[in-house]
Amino acid sequence: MSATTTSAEDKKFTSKELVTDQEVRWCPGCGDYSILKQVQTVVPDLGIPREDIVFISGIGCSSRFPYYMETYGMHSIHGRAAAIVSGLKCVRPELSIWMVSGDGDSLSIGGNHFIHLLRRNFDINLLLFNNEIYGLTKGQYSPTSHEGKVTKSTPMGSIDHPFNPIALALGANGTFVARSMDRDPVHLKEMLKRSHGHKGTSFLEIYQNCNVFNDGAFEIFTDKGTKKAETIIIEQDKPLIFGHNADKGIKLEGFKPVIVDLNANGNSANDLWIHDEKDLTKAGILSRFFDRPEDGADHLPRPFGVFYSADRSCYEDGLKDQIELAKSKKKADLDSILKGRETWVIG
Amino acid sequence: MSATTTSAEDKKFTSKELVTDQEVRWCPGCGDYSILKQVQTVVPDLGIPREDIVFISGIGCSSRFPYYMETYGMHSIHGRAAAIVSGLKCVRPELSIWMVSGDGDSLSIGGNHFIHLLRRNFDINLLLFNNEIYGLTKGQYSPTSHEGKVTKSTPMGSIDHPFNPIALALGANGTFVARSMDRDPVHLKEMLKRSHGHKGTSFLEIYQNCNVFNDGAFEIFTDKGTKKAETIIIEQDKPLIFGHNADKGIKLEGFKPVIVDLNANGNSANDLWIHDEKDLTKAGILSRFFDRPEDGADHLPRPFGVFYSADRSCYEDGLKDQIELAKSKKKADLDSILKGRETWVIG
Amino acid sequence: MADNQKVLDRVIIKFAGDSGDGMQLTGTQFTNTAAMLGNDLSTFPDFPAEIRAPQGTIPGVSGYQLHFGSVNIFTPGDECDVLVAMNAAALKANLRHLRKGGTIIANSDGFDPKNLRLAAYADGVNPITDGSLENFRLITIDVTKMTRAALTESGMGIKEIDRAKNMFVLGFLYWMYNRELDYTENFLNEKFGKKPDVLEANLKVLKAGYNFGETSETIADRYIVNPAPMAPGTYRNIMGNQATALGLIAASQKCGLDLFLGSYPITPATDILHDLAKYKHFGVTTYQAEDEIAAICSVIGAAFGGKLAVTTSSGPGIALKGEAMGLGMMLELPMIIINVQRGGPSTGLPTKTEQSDLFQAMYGRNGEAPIPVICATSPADCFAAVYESCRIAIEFMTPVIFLSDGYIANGSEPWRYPQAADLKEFKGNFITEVPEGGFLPYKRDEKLSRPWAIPGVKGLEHRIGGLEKAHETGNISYDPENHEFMVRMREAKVNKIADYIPLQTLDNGAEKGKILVLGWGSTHGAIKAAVKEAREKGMDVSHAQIRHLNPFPKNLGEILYNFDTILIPEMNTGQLCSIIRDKFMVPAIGLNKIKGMPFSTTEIFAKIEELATK
Amino acid sequence: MADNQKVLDRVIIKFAGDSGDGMQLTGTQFTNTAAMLGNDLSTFPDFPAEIRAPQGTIPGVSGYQLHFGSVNIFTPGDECDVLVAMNAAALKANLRHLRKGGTIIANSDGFDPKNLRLAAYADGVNPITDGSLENFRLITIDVTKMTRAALTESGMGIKEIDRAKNMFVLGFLYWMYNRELDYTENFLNEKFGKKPDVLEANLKVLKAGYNFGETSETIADRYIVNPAPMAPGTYRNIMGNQATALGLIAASQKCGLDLFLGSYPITPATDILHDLAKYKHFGVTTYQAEDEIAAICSVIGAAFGGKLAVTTSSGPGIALKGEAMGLGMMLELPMIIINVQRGGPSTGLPTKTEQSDLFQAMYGRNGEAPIPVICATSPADCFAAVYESCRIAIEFMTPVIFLSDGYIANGSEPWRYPQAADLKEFKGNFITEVPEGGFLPYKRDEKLSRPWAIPGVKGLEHRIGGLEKAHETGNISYDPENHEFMVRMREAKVNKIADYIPLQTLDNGAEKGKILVLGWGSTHGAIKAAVKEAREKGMDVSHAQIRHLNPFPKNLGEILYNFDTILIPEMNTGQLCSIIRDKFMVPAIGLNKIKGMPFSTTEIFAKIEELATK
Ligand SMILES: Cc1ncc(C[n+]2csc(CCOP(=O)(O)OP(=O)(O)O)c2C)c(N)n1
Ligand SMILES: Cc1ncc(C[n+]2csc(CCOP(=O)(O)OP(=O)(O)O)c2C)c(N)n1
Ligand code: SF4
Ligand code: SF4
Ligand SMILES: [Mg+2]
Ligand SMILES: [Mg+2]
Repeated sequence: MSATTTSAEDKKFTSKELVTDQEVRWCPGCGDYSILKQVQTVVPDLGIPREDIVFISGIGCSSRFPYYMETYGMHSIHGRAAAIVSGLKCVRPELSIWMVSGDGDSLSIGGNHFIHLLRRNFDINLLLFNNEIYGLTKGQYSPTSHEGKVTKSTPMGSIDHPFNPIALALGANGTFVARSMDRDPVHLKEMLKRSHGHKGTSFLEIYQNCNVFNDGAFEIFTDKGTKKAETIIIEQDKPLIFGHNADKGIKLEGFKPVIVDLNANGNSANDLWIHDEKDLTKAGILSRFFDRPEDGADHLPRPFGVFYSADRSCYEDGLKDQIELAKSKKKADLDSILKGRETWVIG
Repeated sequence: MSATTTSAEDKKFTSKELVTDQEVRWCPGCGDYSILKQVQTVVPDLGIPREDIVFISGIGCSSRFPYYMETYGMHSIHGRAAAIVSGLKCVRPELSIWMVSGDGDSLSIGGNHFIHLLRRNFDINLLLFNNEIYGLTKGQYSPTSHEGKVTKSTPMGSIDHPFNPIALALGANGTFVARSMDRDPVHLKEMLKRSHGHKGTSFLEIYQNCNVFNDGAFEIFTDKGTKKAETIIIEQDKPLIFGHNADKGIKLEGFKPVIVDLNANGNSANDLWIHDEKDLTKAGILSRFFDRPEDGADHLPRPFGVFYSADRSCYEDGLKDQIELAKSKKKADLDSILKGRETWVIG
Repeated sequence: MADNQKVLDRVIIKFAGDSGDGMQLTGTQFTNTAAMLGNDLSTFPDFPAEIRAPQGTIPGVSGYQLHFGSVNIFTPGDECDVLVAMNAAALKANLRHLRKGGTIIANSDGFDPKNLRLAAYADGVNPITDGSLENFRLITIDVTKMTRAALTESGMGIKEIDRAKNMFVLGFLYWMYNRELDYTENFLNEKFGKKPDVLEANLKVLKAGYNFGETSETIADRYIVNPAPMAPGTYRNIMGNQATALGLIAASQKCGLDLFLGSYPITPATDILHDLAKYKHFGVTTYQAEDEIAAICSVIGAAFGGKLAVTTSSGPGIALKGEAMGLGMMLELPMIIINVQRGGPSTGLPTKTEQSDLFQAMYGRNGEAPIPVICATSPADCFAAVYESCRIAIEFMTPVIFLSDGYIANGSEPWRYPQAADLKEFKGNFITEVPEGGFLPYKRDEKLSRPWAIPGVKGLEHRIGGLEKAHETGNISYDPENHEFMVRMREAKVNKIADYIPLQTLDNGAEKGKILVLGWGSTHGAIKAAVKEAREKGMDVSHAQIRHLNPFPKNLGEILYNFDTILIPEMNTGQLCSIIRDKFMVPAIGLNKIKGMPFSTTEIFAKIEELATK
Repeated sequence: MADNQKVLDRVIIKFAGDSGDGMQLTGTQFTNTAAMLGNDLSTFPDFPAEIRAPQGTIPGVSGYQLHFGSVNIFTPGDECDVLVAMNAAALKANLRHLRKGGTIIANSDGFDPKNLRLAAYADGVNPITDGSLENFRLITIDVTKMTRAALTESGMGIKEIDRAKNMFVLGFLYWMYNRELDYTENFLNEKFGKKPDVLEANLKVLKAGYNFGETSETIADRYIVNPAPMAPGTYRNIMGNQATALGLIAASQKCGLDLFLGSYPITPATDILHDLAKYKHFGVTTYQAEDEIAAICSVIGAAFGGKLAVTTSSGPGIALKGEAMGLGMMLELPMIIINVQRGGPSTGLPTKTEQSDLFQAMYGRNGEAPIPVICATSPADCFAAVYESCRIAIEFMTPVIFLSDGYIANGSEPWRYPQAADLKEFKGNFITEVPEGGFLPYKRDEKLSRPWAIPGVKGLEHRIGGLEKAHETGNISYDPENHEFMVRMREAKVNKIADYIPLQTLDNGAEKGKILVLGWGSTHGAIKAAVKEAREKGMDVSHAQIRHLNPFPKNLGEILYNFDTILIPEMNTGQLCSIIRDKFMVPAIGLNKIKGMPFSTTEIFAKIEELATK
């Protein structure tokens, strides 16, 4: 979503004014709470009148989200939110539209609308709460669950190779692809702002802990003891550095990312891979840090941040242009079209 | 599809024996004829008994295909062939299953099943006839039609940014991704064989001319005058060379493919990009030869051949393993499960 | 006019040829010329099922049937009087629809050995020379030769020349039916204005055909068909899908809301998308979605955004929309779901017509999900019926299903089109500020309709969804009593519409009597013609045609109880019949045709006669 | 037994507490113990709609109702005799279902200020101390304190100790109803065998509860509920979804075809998927598809491959399957489509029960697409009903819709399970070689069923699809006559099934009389109980419960015509009622409840009484 231009005075509202009268009904400890909080913190600062904001979701625990946001909202049907926001954005391009969805909602049943939304590049923000499980239906594996995952529907372990949501979004020609997590409020807020700032479909994958059916799925990325070694925050024009003491870096050997020890002799941050959000190929490599490692390749940290961001025209702009052009060329005369090309008179 | 191992004698049948008693009903000049011919030529040589071959399609001109193949076949409903072949392969892994589909069938309505088929990696062959149009419904733009395309449903030109089918397939974790065209029978036959040879979902995009509703969409790739300059055949371990006199090569500067003149001083085939089907990153770059060119980048030829090929376990194998393991551990005793854990006797 | 000319009160011509022979154009030209002369008429094209089935074969035959007359015309006609057969396949495919004694105009060039073989005639058999057509009046013309002869000096290539063949036939028919050439001449002028040689060639061949009639007068009679006694006014010709598109635009203008169409192409509904895509200057958005589910969901989004939102499809596509239609109903947002029915089940007979999706429209959703259903009775009627659908959707905040079918979608008839100023305006229940006492998204007005609060209005921020909702507040509610209340409320709201629609009227006949023929949708013309004939023959029969299928007009029961026998002709196995039996406990009987083709007047007449004489 | 104990012939207990309080387990344990003692019984759980609604609130209440007795039990019961309320919310949510004079067992710790506030009691109000419950027998126990006391020396943490609270209540109830502890002791031994301290703690608290009853005998009476006069045999307890899974496996074994389930999770059907996933050693494949459309399409693929193929879902998911069901019907391949119905429309009330998808099952497809429909009448009956569905699918080469609902899916009852050897085998129409005269994929046998020719058989290569097909050859056909013939043929095939299913029988009452209560599906128990009571009170009423909804048993009409009044209780607005009125022209009347909850016996009895005395 790009910024709108209404006067600043109109828009002032507080985070509290984003809280609805509905009791929040997620399990205690669910990662969704944190995401809700960060969204409620960020949204008032975006400079959009509250009445111009719409949250639309599918079905799932995550999709309960709109009920808790004192904006316009719709809790729709499973997997279809992307299609609904597309229609709404066509006719109301001035609205700030946020779609909230789960890994099942957007990548299983809603996969088709997801990829089509990305290619059309409607200017909306898509928050995908990835908990690698179907929460609402009480714990079946999802398209992001890893192979071997034991769930209620896979007592012997899943045999489905999962999607890599970032790679899929890039493959579907997404123009903004980013990842954050429920347990890093600062990063999450930053990513929410970036998503809003991007003009086009902003796809933000948020790792979210389902503490009831898939507890700890992302623990190594959030646990203090492992977080620094297992995650890497990617930032524009900055070298890829991570590790407990920011002592490790990643550089590219050909197309292969390798880890270098910044404390060791002869290694310098200057040789590292410098993150460039505009580079689709590099974004592709970053997206694959964790799956399909070649034999003997380094174990790489999980990247968080904006993988890719590019400018491309939005569907609704093209639409508006065509309608305006058509209007400028031809008057809308109902009588003339009722009449058509040829008529005859009787009597 | 991987090769099966029945004895060679059983399987002998001729291309003619693959012709059904149904009249072929495509428009005269349609590219589908050529594809049918190449498939009928290649299939008898694969060493599979005819009764073990199944062709399954959705709806569209292309999806008429099964009616013309004297094998088992199903002309199903629009977009759903991928889901049908998945079910069939689960229960009949020994069959040679071919799915035939169109750009609308697999990338528009069938997009979700398409990406899920690729990630699950069922061992089937998917032939996607891409004519960049909806043929059967008489000429609306499809998800592969280029922006600006004027069709019956886009009189002012399409404003949909198209999919790049190869990139989408890679993003969906496809294990075999290739491209060929109706008008290059030799290459097409080779690609059909390769698709069959790959164990896993073999995705073969075939450029197909719809001479009625989108004539000439691929003319620069098939026309004698332009073909050599506009296409490049990629082959394993071979340098990327093209041009009328095989006088142009492609090398990578960083991640950027640039064209070099092999006749010019100091340029040698040895410096060129050597194609490696196992390299996902390079496959990604190849897939983007034609869209999103950066400013000032070279105009690149369209690649044909196998972009990517990797080994990954197939869903049906995992399934079989689990069932066999379960069977080896536990007897299937109907009485015992009818009885359950606790019973009591009355009377 | 010469006095050897016969005056006829109606004629049915079937133009048939290969897909490439231009029969649709020929038919349309003759139709428009007839219209200009004041004939009443009705047409129906008959496309091949394949995009382009092989040339010369039966599946490749393309047909166009025209019924015109000096009397009122209700259908494209049953058996035809004249069959134009451009090739052997065209003859073979259509001969059984030609009445005994009818005229065949055969292009002898299309009966060469190759064409005969493609049409699957037995070796050596040629129907136009072997006398097998002796029950008909056979006029054989070597159209190809004539056309070429007319254009020897044009300097055009043979292929191009041959493309003008249909003009020869058209010219000949104009002569036969005493028509002026000027309408078609004007048309050609406009069409080929920029290609003078093509223009001239076409004009020449058209005239050559006419002159051929003149000079070889012996081979055919000439006929006069006088203007019909039509209501005075200005007319145009219109096809059903066209009228549907126009009706939507008119409704959009008259309720002051931009039109949004979310659609996925499917035969025979696609032309509505094609048509609407041309009206961007009316603020019309056409969105070609990735599938039917996305199409209706985009419509839900657009409706939430405050627009007049519509989706178009046919049976298989409508099947996919069921879940989202339920959501639309639960959200109580206005939207129009158009089903141009085709031959089912499954993929069925995509290019043929049927009325077999009525049950689907009434019941094809999970749970208690009542949705109003409205149908159109003729090509031109699509305009009024879809306009009415929009009004109900908007005024009652509800999805509305509009049923058309392949027959009226592609058929055409003269239309005394309305003036924009005469169309009744209607408006949405918009709420633009917080009402006293606070905003309640599901508070109902006297129509039981809820307010339309669209994003952008300060203070009306609210959430809606597919879970059961509490009365008035719209908050999620699992309360058992509330659920029953809301299910009944949604039902009551749909039933309430009956207070805001016209009472059922009779199309023909007395209000009380022996037989009532009750129809819905596109059977109108055939029933009308049959009942008229039966009444002329003294039978006690009346005719009512239902437009509002859900809810029914309030007086429908009363009407039904006034007749001994209710006959319901339907192009299905008896779906309306079931509903009528259930709702009104009358032992209605069905006349059912499931052949992908409309009823003929004869079929319905025969049934009426059978019942009347029992 | 002490003689101050009262003998009761039936008791209804509702266990209610917070989701975390273990009420489902407590209920199940009491149920199984009752079963072992030979009581007849019926149970129904009442889950919160949210995964985990906030602790202590009304949406967070989880309930389990048990009806057991020395007489035959048909339903989980209407008003309960005993309400176990572990906290204030549990009391508030359930009090209205407790009969006047009933017993409340309240955990006083769950009525502290925090819990009272969470349950939204007004400030300062505490129902267990303010005398507002004087119409009931209130037994207040500080369960938490007692449990902690019992485990002071266990060395366990408070959290862990508190988790055993439910065992205290269970022990107390065992004492109250004179039950042995051994069943639960065995259960605990098995469950916690590997955690001896947890085991010991649970056993201790269980006994503490029992002893509490013994020692504080003044606060409660004890009751005796003797064994019920059940048919002799060996029984187990079973829930509907479990029985469905077992029925499918049994069918798979008895027709010799591996079972393939293609499904997408949805409440309340998901447990069938979970269950079947455990039976891989029976050759069962469970395929969790990406959506419902993929699920049924995978089933079409598996059926084409020659397996027993099944898909499971609930209303919204079934809506998505409509198009593919049409294809399945057109292909004439066997498959079972299971709809465990829930509260609709749209997302509706996912965790509640309803019967509102009958219309969808009968009519929810485009075109004329008849599919057999079968329903189950009780949890255990799911076994036989789904087995029958499989038989019909396989023998008639057709999709079959099996309707269950949330009520029987999650409810349980004793089941005199069959022996594998007693289940009737059936087999597919497989064709394994080219017949003389050539293979015709759509040639029909005496059942009008076509041969099942699966890939791998030499010489039977053939193509099938969704376009209309020619009789016998199955080739694409656009022929009008053939289309009507095939539509009628597919209808005739479904109707033919009536020759191969049992005639409709009466569950109770005379074959002729004043009132017939006609039910379908899960209303069976409540109708049975109500009719029994009415007959005992001398009313002229009979009961029939339909299993075969399409086609109906051949004698259904005859039965209906023998009664003056047909009453059809349904958990919808009257869907079967419509169908019966249409088909048989009888003015059946509906008794409709759309509250997400099953009928109570009282509700049905009251209606019978009203009709009987009219
Ligand atoms: C059409 C349909 N199919 C299935 C369901 C059941 N269902 C509800 S949510 C859900 C998946 C939830 O997973 P996810 O999208 O990852 O959300 P989460 O609950 O994990 O946040 C499913 C299968 C449904 N409501 N509707
Ligand atoms: C459910 C459904 N929606 C729409 C259609 C109409 N339809 C048939 S084929 C087709 C698209 C054909 O395009 P493509 O898949 O590219 O195949 P092609 O004809 O170009 O080979 C459409 C929209 C249908 N048959 N079923
Ligand atoms: S089930 Fe998981 S995702 Fe859903 S609310 Fe509970 S913790 Fe959160
Ligand atoms: S419409 Fe196009 S794709 Fe279809 S048969 Fe004709 S040429 Fe081929
Ligand atoms: Mg999830
Ligand atoms: Mg195409």
